[in-house]
Amino acid sequence: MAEYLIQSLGLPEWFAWSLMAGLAAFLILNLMAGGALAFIWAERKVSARIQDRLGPTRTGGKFGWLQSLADGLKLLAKEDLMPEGADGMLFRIAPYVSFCASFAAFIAMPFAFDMVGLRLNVGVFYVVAVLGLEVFGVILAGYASASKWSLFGAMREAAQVVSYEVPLGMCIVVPVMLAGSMDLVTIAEKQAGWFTNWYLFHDPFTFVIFWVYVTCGVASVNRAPFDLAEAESELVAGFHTEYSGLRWSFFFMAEYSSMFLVSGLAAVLFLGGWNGPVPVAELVGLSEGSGETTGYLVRLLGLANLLGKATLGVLFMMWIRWTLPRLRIDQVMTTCLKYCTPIAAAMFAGAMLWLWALPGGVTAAMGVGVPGRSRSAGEVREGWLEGPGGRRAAKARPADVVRAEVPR
Amino acid sequence: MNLSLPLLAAINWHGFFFLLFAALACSLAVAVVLAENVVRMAFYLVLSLGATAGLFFLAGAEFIGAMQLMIYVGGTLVLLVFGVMLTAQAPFVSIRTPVGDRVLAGLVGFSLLAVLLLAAVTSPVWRGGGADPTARATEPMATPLGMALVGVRVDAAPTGSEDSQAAGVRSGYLLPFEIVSVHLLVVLVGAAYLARAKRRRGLPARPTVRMGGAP
Amino acid sequence: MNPLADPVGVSHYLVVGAILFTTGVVCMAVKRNALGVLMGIELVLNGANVNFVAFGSPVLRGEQGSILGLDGQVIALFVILLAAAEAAVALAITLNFYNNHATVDVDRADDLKG
Amino acid sequence: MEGDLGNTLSTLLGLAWLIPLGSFTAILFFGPRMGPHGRNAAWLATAAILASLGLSVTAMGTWLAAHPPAAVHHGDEHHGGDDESHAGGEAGSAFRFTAGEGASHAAGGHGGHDDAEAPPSYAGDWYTLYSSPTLLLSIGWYIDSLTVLLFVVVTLIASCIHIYATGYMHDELHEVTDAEVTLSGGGPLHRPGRYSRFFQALSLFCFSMLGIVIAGNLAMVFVFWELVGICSWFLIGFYYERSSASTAANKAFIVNRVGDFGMLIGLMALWGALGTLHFGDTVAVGPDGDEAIRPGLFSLVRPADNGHALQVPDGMVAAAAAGRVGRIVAEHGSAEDAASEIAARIPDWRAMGLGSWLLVVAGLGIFCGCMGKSAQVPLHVWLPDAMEGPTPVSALVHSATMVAAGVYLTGRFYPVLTADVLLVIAYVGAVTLFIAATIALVCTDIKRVLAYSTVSQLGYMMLALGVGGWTAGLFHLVTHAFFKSLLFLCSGSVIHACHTNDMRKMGGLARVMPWTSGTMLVGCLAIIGAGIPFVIGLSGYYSKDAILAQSLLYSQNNPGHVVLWYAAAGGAALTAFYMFRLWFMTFAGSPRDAHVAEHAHESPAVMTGPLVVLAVLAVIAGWSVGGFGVAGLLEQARPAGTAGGLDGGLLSAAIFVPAEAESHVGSVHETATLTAFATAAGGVLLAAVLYLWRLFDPEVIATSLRPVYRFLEHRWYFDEIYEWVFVKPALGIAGAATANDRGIIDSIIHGFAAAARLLAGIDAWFDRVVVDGLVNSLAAATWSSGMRLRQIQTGQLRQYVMFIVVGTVTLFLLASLAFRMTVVAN
Repeated sequence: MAEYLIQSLGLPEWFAWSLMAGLAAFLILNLMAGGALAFIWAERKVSARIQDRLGPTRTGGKFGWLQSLADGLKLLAKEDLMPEGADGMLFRIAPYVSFCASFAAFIAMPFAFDMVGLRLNVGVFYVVAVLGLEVFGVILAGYASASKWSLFGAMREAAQVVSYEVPLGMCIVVPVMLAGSMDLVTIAEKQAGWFTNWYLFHDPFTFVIFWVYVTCGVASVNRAPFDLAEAESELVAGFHTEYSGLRWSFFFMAEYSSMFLVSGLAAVLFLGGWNGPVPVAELVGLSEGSGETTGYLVRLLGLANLLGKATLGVLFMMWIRWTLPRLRIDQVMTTCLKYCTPIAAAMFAGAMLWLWALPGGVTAAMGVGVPGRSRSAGEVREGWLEGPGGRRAAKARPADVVRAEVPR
Repeated sequence: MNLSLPLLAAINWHGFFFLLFAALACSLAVAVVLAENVVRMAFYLVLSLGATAGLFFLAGAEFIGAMQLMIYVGGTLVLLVFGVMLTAQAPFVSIRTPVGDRVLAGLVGFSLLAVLLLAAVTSPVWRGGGADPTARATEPMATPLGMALVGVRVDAAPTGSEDSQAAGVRSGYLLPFEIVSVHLLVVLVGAAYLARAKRRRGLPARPTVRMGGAP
Repeated sequence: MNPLADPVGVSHYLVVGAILFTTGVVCMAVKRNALGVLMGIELVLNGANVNFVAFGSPVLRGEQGSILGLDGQVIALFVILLAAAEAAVALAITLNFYNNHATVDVDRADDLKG
Repeated sequence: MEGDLGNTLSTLLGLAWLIPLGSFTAILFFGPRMGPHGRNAAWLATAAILASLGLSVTAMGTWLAAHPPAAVHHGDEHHGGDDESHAGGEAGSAFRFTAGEGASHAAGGHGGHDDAEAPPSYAGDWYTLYSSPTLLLSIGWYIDSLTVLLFVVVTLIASCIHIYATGYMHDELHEVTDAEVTLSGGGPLHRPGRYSRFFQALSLFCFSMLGIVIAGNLAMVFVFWELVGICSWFLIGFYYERSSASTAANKAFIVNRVGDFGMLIGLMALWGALGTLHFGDTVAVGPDGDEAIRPGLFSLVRPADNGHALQVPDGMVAAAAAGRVGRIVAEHGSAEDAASEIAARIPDWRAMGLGSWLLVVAGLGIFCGCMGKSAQVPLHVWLPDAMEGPTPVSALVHSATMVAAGVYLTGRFYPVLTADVLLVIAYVGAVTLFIAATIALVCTDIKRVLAYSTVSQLGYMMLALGVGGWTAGLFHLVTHAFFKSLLFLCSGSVIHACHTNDMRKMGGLARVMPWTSGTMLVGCLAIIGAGIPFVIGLSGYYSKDAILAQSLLYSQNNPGHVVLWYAAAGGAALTAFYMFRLWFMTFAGSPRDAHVAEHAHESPAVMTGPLVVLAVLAVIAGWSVGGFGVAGLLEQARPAGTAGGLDGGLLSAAIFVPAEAESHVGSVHETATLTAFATAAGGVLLAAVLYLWRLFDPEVIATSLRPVYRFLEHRWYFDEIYEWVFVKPALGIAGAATANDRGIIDSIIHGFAAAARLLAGIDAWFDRVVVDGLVNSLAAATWSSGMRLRQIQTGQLRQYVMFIVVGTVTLFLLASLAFRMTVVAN
């Protein structure tokens, strides 16, 4: 899109890049904030329905759809309290750490073909690593607020997240292995076509490991039933007992956005990313590579697909939260170390063997010719690189020329 | 329209971000040294390491950067947790160091720094060199790294070219990889053994080791 | 010269690595808290890593390409792994030290005093 | 039929030889546990010796079947044995029939007119211990009719004495109270019985004695010689609590050592000069299967090609001519090509008489051993004391067998003895028989009388051998074995009855113990050689007449040595006198001691049975029916070349040893017979006058001849002389040596020790002060430096970090500096 600007509007290159960066950051930020608002409202309604209540009804007319906004205003207006004896600097900085972590994770998150803040060829790994950083803020908060409850919550969170990273990593390695790349875009492209190409249905092991991933994801963002960090029945409110106002809302935004992130990651890794269950665009003969506007239309369609899948994932988490009781800390650990990790390991080995035995996956094994299978990632990459823009030109530019324009 | 800002035009974004991350890393490292509170030390350390990870990304080693984030942050997280646990008592949160030691350490450190900087700057081979920021994204580094770890060197010159011998020389890292993995396992077991909760069967609180003083 | 416009080379990274290394050493030398010492060690290893990555980077080209090539990154990788291992063992040792001496002050750990 | 007669005989006799060893071993380990108090040990030993007897008799039958003997004095029937025995001779047990290789008549004068044929003999080895050109040690056999005969005799007498001893020793079955031993507390000694030990020793003795008899070489003989010596030591010292018994045992042993020393000299002479100790020739089967005949002593000294005439063997000549041999070898350069010339020169050297003295030394040495064993003067002193042992021991060991072993060996060794040695032997025998007889006249101890009579009879045998009566000597050996053991057993029976040895307490026992008295009378008659002249007589009649005849012949041929004949004749008279003195004092007349008389009783049948058997043997042992007799058997065994006389010794040519055959004929024999009868009758008559009819009182004669009587009573003062000549000087020398040790040598050694201690002290001081000082100072320096270095090791982690950094910086600076300098230099 930067190329588009450069080419059509003739903006200077540096300005175009800066503009694109700012635009991406703006979009992601708004996505997080808006997503948080929407999900808070949704959670209220879902929990109310599950508990046979109505939930917010009045605010903002029907369905109380402005309820979260009103809450936000209230939080903005609230006074920020800080207990005495707290470590002021850490206390203040902790929420932003969490928020920045989940924000940074969104950088490498693709929303549609080529619609990614920064395309890293280690995208999956990056996202997981940065998600781990979010816990850091929580711990800082728990320690800094000089309260037993907060410290307990922080400790639980630390133990839980650090131990759940192991099976989570294993689950993620499986799609990476199947796709042969850690690039999220490539992984999603590999699943293009009908929904049978999704890695979820690649083989029984991936199907099982998807649910392991769901469990670990829920745990790593410490949602119920793994929300030991804020266990209002035992610890008053866990790590954010002492927080109020805007800082508290930052924690909330970080939590919901990381939920969204994990769900999106699940969508990209297992559910075909922005490829819908039915390849509509291909059926009508369109692709990202074809043309300017049509290409962007196809991408918007993909964006809709991905957001839908991610939202479904978040709703699924809410459903679980309001359905299952909270586990004890030892049960949490047992679940991780005695069940998730071995199962993930076994599934990983199984998937590996399956890939070695029949690389084509179930459909190839059944010999079912599926339209779209023919379209390989190589072509995708080619088409993408053939696309308008100076990238290939820049890449083709010899190094000495680069040095030539460098002032000595 | 043509808005041209010479200063901005001269900006090399790569250099800019490098300076940003470098400044962050160095300053936070110094902060680690200066901080008294152990938790703050850990906090600065994590941020410094994160900035270093950013430097890695800039240097085109995304995998290393991500690894840095994951492992260092995880490991330092555990460090932090233990630090908090152990030094929950007031006296240990901040242990004062005598000023003389600080001054001495500073002098020694500066001498070391001087030596290192001398070595770093004086080599002409290392200075300069055009960094091509746009060439980065199109050169996947993770794949050759993974292939090298399983023993294949795709980055080596293709056979038949003039430096195929060099290709032969550059072998993979399968054995070191295995060694490191086994080493990690051993270390985990050993750490679990060392740190396990011992029931004290009457052994002295301070086992005293005598050296040479025995008549 | 314009520091912003100066093309970033290996030596820049070396300078950063040197600073990190030195700070780590000083941290080890100054901190009396065992955990502080461990953090100093992490810093030192990190500074070394910066150097490796710089030498192995394909982006920071000198006259004849990157000096170490892939080796630099692999070594950095191993250093990180070993740092994690070292952290685990060092923490276990610290824990034992705390159990035996009821403190984490390394100045009190002079049992090997000659 | 029995082509391997040698094998048969060696097997039979070897078994007969080994069976007693088995019983000895069994009793040694399980004796005390054999039945109550080890009673069954006696039956085991008796059964063993009876088995040996059976085997010996079988061997005897085999021999007689193979070699029917000829009449006594024409020994030309040997050819019966020739052909059969030629067949024998397979590898392993190599025996050789050395008879009748061309009876080449003796060259060189002596060797006489008679046939010079070797007797049938079989030699072989069971097991070779060591074999080399210079020495062959083996366990082997040398069997001829003498061996067979002695086997029968020994086993027969031994059987009788075993059976007798089962009754005689029954006191040992239970707690024994030895009245002759008074403890320090005063009371008599009480000790457990040693029944089984007695028979154990008897079995060992039988084994050893038979070993001497069957031995195939002198080394083996020597081994068993010593074995019988130790057996006699055991048996004499059977009542070792009695100091007399223990001293007697030691005395016998030591005196025998004196003889054995000479014997060792003889053995060395033979071995060193001839390289073999075998009697007969043996076939050494080489590794390549060829049979090399290894000549034994006999064929070396009396080679067949020399008509078995005595000559100094080449080995001895060469040994004596060592100087000349060395010169010849020096001329030829090597021993091989010198051998022929040496062989050529040997006859000349022999003619020069080289080496003859070596042969004489060998013979004298061997005879020295025989003197010791056979109690010849001056080594006779042990035998009378040996009577301290139990009477069966005296009967078996010290009268019949062991003491006869000396005579046996002399006879076996006869071919090697030169005329000079024979002369010495004759004189020794004569002196012995006379001295012993005179001592026996005055003894009052019944067993001592018998002991001295034994000595004197042994003197007879030696005399016979010495004067050339080979058959006569060994004949007398056999007969004497029978009747002397008979006499001893009878005396044992008497002692058993009276519990005393003193004849002066006895008397008139004939009534209470008729069997004993009768058999003893037979024994006395036998020993004095009673018989109807020229018609028939008891066993002693034949053997003693032969001896007298031979000595008469010898004195006729050598007028200078007529004393030998007088000694023999006088000895006969003395023998008759003291034997019947003994019999009369013991059995005739009235009891002198009522106490003894009333306790006296006849011995049980188990003791009288053997008496009867031996009495019968003592009567008939000398008879010879159609040549089947002891004399005939002995004649078969006569060594080759000794049938004819021996003219001239190697050292003194004046001696002529007449052929024995001549003594059997004509005037000589009649003269001898009549003389013997007259002397014996005179002796008996005198004894009867003094002790039966008591016409004179012996005490009066004794007092009238006080000095003589005293002289005889003290046994010619032999013990005193030895005491003064040997024992006291020996003790004096020992004392002097002790004083020397204590005074001089010890002081010198102590001086050395003191000096050594002084030096050691100095050394220790040096060590302590100088060396240790150095080492300690070094250690102290190390210690102090270490203590100073300790200060650096503060244990402070942070200081260590400082050190490391400073070290690194310094190293870097130095390295860069060096680099700069090198760069500048280049």
